[in-house]
Amino acid sequence: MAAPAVASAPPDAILEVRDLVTTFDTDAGRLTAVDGVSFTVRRGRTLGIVGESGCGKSVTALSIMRLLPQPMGRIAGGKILFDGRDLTTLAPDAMHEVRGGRIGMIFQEPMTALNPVHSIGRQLSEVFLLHRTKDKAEAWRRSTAMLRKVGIPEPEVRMNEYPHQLSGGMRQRIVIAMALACEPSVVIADEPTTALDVTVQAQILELMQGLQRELGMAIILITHDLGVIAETCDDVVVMYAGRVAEAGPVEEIFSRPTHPYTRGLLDSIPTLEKTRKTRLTVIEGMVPGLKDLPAGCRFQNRCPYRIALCDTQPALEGVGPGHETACHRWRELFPR
Amino acid sequence: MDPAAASPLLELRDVRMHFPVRAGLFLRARRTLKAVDGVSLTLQPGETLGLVGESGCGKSTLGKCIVRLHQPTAGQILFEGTDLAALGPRALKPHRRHLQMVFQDPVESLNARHTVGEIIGEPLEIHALGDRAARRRQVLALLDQVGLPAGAADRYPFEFSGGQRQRIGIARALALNPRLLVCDEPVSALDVSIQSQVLNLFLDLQRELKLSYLFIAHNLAVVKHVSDRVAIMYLGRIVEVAPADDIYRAPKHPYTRALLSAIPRPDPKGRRERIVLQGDVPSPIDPPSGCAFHPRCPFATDRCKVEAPKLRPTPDNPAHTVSCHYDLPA
Amino acid sequence: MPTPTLLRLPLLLSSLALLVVGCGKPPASSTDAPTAAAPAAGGMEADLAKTIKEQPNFYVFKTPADLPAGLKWENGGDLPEFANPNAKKGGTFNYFISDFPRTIRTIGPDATGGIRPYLLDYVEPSFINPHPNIPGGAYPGLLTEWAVGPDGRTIYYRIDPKARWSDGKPLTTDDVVFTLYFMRSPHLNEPWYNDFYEKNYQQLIVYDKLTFATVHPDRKPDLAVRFGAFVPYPRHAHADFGPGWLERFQWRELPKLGAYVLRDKDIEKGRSVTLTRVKDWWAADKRFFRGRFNPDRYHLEVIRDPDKAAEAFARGDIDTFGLGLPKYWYETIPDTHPEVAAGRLIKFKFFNQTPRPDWGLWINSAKPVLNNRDVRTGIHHASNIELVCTQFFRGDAVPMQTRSDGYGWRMHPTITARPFDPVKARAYFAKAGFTTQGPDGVLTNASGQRLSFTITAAGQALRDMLPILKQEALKAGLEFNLEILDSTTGWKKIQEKNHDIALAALSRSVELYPRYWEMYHGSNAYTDAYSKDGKTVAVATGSVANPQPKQIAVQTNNMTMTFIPELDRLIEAYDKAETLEEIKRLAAQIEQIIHDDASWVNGWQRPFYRGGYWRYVKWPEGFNVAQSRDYEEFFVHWIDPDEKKEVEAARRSGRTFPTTGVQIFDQFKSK
Amino acid sequence: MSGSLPFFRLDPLTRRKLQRFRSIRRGYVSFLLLAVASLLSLAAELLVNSRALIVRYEGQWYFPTYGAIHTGREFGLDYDYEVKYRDLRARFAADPSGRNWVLLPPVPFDPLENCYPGETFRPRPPDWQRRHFLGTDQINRDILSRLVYGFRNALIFAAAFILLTYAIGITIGCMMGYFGGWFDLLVQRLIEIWSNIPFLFVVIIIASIVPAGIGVNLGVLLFIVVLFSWTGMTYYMRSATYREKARDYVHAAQVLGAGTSRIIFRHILPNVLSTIVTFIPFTIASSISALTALDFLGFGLPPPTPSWGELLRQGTSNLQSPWIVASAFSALVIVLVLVTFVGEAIREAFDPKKFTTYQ
Repeated sequence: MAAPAVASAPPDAILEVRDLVTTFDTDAGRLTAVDGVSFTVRRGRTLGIVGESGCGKSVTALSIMRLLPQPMGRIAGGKILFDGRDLTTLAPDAMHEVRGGRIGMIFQEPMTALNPVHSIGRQLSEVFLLHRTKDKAEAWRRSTAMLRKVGIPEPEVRMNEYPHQLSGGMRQRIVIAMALACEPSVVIADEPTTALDVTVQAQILELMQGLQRELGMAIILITHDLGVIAETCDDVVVMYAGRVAEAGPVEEIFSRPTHPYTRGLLDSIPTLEKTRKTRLTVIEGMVPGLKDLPAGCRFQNRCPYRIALCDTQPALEGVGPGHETACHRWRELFPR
Repeated sequence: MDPAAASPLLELRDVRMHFPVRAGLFLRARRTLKAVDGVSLTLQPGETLGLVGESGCGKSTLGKCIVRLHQPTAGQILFEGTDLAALGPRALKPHRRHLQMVFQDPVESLNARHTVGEIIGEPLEIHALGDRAARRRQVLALLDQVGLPAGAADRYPFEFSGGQRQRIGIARALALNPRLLVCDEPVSALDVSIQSQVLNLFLDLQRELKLSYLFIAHNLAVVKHVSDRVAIMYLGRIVEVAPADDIYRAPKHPYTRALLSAIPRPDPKGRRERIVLQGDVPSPIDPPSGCAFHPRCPFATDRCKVEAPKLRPTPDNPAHTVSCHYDLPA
Repeated sequence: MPTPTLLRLPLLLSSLALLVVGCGKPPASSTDAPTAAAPAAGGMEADLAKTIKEQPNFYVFKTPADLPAGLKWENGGDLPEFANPNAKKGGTFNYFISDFPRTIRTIGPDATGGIRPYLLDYVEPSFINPHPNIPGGAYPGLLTEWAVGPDGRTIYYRIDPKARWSDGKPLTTDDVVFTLYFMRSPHLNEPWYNDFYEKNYQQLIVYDKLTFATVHPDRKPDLAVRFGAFVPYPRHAHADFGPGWLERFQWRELPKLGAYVLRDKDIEKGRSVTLTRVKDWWAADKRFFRGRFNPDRYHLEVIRDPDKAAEAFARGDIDTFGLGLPKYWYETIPDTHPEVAAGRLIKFKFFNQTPRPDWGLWINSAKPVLNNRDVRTGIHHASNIELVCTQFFRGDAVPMQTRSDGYGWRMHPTITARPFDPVKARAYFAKAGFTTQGPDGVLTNASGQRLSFTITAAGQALRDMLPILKQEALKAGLEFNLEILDSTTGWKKIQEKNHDIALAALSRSVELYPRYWEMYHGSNAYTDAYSKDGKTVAVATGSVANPQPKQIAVQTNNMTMTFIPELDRLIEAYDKAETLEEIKRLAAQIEQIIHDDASWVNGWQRPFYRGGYWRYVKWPEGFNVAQSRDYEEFFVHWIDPDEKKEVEAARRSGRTFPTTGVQIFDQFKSK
Repeated sequence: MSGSLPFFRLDPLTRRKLQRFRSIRRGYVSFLLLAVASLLSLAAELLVNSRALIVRYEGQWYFPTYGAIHTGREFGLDYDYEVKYRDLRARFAADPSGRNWVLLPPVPFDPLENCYPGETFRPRPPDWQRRHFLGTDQINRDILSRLVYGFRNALIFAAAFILLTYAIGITIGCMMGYFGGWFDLLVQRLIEIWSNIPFLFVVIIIASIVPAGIGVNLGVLLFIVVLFSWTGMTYYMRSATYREKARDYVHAAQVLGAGTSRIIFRHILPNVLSTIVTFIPFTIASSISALTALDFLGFGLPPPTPSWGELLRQGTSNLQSPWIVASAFSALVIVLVLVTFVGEAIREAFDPKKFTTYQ
């Protein structure tokens, strides 16, 4: 996306993504999964990225971590500025240091993020050995402390156990402990609670918020659950089909959505408050595949407000402070 | 809705499903996993009963018992007065027509090697309904009913999106004109914007076809939206059953309360204190004594550790039953 | 060890028959502690005592005074020695066996393997030995002298007082008593031996510890070598002989009388066995034994594939090799082979005088279709042995004419082999009803039966020859299917008479006149060939030929399943004949019947053996003895250790030796 | 469904896989080469044969390649066995009138015939003049001819082998996976015991018991090899069936009231079988190797059946005639390499992972 949407980064920015373009080479040719995405993560704050499957939210996270599946995926354009350095051009060694050391990552499925043949203690202290200390005993001690911090009872005992001996919630705590081990400035959490039960999800969200308060890191929370966003985030980026549809402070987005997609999404989810057994408002049609994206606004074929102008790509326009939207008609449709 | 008003379409009486946990050379059963441990429920014609619980609570197992994918260990499953649990495969077959299921994962539940037409037509073929041409007409009608184009019949499942695939699964379930649909997490694998489309479809179909649903899900908001009554399940047992609005307005069981509180609301202004339960759901292989919820219950007393509560009507609402020793303050 | 692979196959009957084994040792050893697996109380000695008591007519004990007067004692003193008395002792001779032995017993099941010549046939002296250069001549082995009694049926023996077992015990008549008991014992599990010793030994007379006599049923012109050439077994080492002995003796090291012993520690399972020369061997300086059995160690490596053995020879890993097959003689080690050209490796051809192995196609005349003599005659004419001789053997072999080629004057004067002739063959097949030629060129009869038979061969050696016979036979409308089995399996099949046609040969010992009984007597085809009263099976004499015999005799050498009562009467008369004249007359009649019966398609024979040896292997003048079938047989060779070092050095340095090309020894070639 | 009654219909997934296979050049070219070689070998009688393709004799046409033999007498010669076409051609060529002629295949030799019975039997080097393009073996048989027919035998063997092992392995494995329980347990133990029987040992024993005859022997050989090979397939089939059985589409069918056979044949098998395709090339390779090895050891096809193992054996024992071992070895290596290429390509084309990333 060409327009310098965010004119200048706020002073407390820790991570800035600018015009990120990520492509995949597939049998069907080169597909653009992320197309000109920009956003800013501020120190100690939580940025939510919300969108449906295939909208590019996970690819964005993998691009920041430079963990795209090889050899198909690559960053084709844009910058990822972290602490003044552009991660897209960083040497692999330096990237290693950033990854895990400065930016932590929490994955959706804790079981696959842990190595089943190594004990918890070994995996956790390895993080310390890689980034913080050469002393094994020291690493072990700090690992135990970290486990305690993420609320695992009897951490000394758990250190010697293996992933399969733990429940899903405990495993996710371990993953969080690993991600936070080096006290990173940014943690990327990709659907951290999707695989968990509601009651456990509440525990984990609580934990992350507590740790954020304590350690002051910024969190990028990727999820499809608007409820989770609403409850935990400061800022939100709504993505649709590889692009940013709308971005802004969380209360703005939920109370005054200015993009038809955001609006449709909010209207369509059933809530406890809505009247039972009434038809829900729906967004018609479905998310287009990356192969057959429409030119111009990508939401146009599902948008009830489509006009001819929608064939051209709308730029992100500022709506209010820190709030921007990519719709040609936001002014008439959602007047402030 | 008064459950006593009409004879129920489906009545579960003390249904139990215990799985032997096998180990060793000759796979001798050493322990028992009590996935469903004494569930009694009724479902009236035209009603939607929501069944909510966390993973491992036995709600899917219960659904599979009802459609007899599992043979329950004990108890009766009275469907239109016939005890399905007592029938053999052959005797069961005619009843299957009236009792169908929609599965959670539309990718898994459709055979990728069959065309959509074959998939939807298969139940007709199995029950030898109509000739080839009649079946074809029926398939097209079903496609129309679930909002898919007629051209879909000759295509393959992978050519469709998740929501459309779920519609195919629903069309297949509808092919035999069932009276009851057991829907096992039918929208949880779908994208947010698609969920609502499918939920609307369920609502529309119920209206048109006078269907009854047993709607199994973990998402209380979704269940509440489509159900007339809601049952909450924990560790193989029902802890609370009530009309959908009541359960939201005035939950009685501490577990139900925690569950409701834990649901993230899409309203940043309404941020509130959550009741965060401690610990994980215990294993159904070795459930806690007494009330299975007592280790996590903030109100648990010594009585809860030894005595298992029974489902009982609440004093203020006979249609609202709860399985707790105490009447908790609202 | 047998040289050319041609000869190798079966060391079957005939060789056994002659060198028939005896054994025995004094009763003193009965006190030896029986092993855990030993038989019931008393063991062999008790049973032997009982047997002697029960058979007073067989085991006869007399005193030296009872010896008849005027016996004409012989000791071969007038015959020449045939080894080089100056042969060097010492060194290790390297050779190969084609399979690891299944036992080191020399008798009983599995004992006729490739190792047996080294444990028995080549190495152990018998009481009386035929002289290998003088037909009809004999020399004493374990004896100082012997005599044939005036009745023409008794042989008197005087044991050499120096004769010692390898464990130091002397050889006495106790061993002889045991040997005959052993050979006639039902526990032996060797019906053939039982039968041979039952029939041919009527009495054993013991005069003292060193003197004994054996009495035989018939007067024979060659009585002394025929029945006096047996080898005794040590009585003191057989205390636990009895039921189940086979197992116990499978790998037991026994005392030997010959020059070599095989010690337990020299058996490397599956890999090799090594013989060791007995220190201070008692016969080392004895006439006819001087200069023989020269190497200190005789190392036999297991090399299963003859091609690999040939390569091992060319590399110098083994010291000699039979180059019988043209492939080896002309291609593996041609005259131009660098080692040959350099004179380090010497090729030789030795014309010997010995009955030839009876190579041929043995037609199972009991099988349907093959029981028709016209079919069999047709097969004769359809088998292109001439082509095999000229092209496959490259002229090294010639077709056999009769079964008795190599017996000189004892051969039939006029019979010749039927020539390859598709037209004649077709005529015979037509007589048998095979008149229509099918689309594949194979004849069929009216009932649609195809003229198709399987040739079974035991061993891979001739596998490339058989396709030639197959291709040629098709010209006569005959189909041969080929079945090449490993030798054990193949022989089992053939001896159980499950074959259609067998490509086989029995090796033949050196003896004055051929044998027919094993191969042609009806009782070796059917156990119920003859009966006295419809129940008892008996031999032909005075018995009734069973017109519909059913019980096939297995493990016999009547591989053609010949059962002709007239032939059987002739064979029995032949076996009883007392003069060479009579023998010759009957042999001619027998040969004629065999020829007319057409069950044995004449194969080929080779009038020589040939091979190669490394320069450091030495031989007596004239190379070997006339009646050797194999260059090793009489153990007249030796190793020159100094020269071995020299040759090895020469191979490294490329030094050559003067050479005179292939050495041909034709002093014994028949004119 | 209208217009859908095709007897043979590839579902688009399969079509896509085939397309992908075609796009993997090395594998596809190998496949084409093998296919052509196989087809040619099936028509080997027309290319490599001592029988003539066409004979023109006294105004009559003869096409002797297939069918009954023609005797020498039919062409005015004095024998009743099959006419020697090479001689016949020489004879006709000598006749200046040119009325009669013979057209021989490019390699005018039979795999079984000793081409020059009048000459000493020994390996002869390749000779283009005499049309022995790869030389002859120990008894003057044309090596090329034996290679070609040996290839055909190996192919037939492999085809029969695959058919049988897969039929048995799939049936039993599928039953184990589907019925599970005691049946599964019992068969598993039996298979474990069975797999511990030394294969070669049994081959040797059976080879010594069974009577000869080419047909019988090939059948017996096949029987033995199959007897010891089907178990591998059951492991795969068992777990695959087990896996498929637990999937929701099978549950769905059960809920619809589908019977056992319908579930197995309409649902489980088609889904499991598609992955089995990827095994086939490797099974072919292993069966060709097994046959060659058995032949090499002398337990294979009875002589004089042309086989590569037999040629290899001859070659290794006649190293001074390197053309024998070189021909057999190269042929074996080339075919195995081609088959492996095809196998790799199929595996890549059928790789299920390919279908989950961002389509």
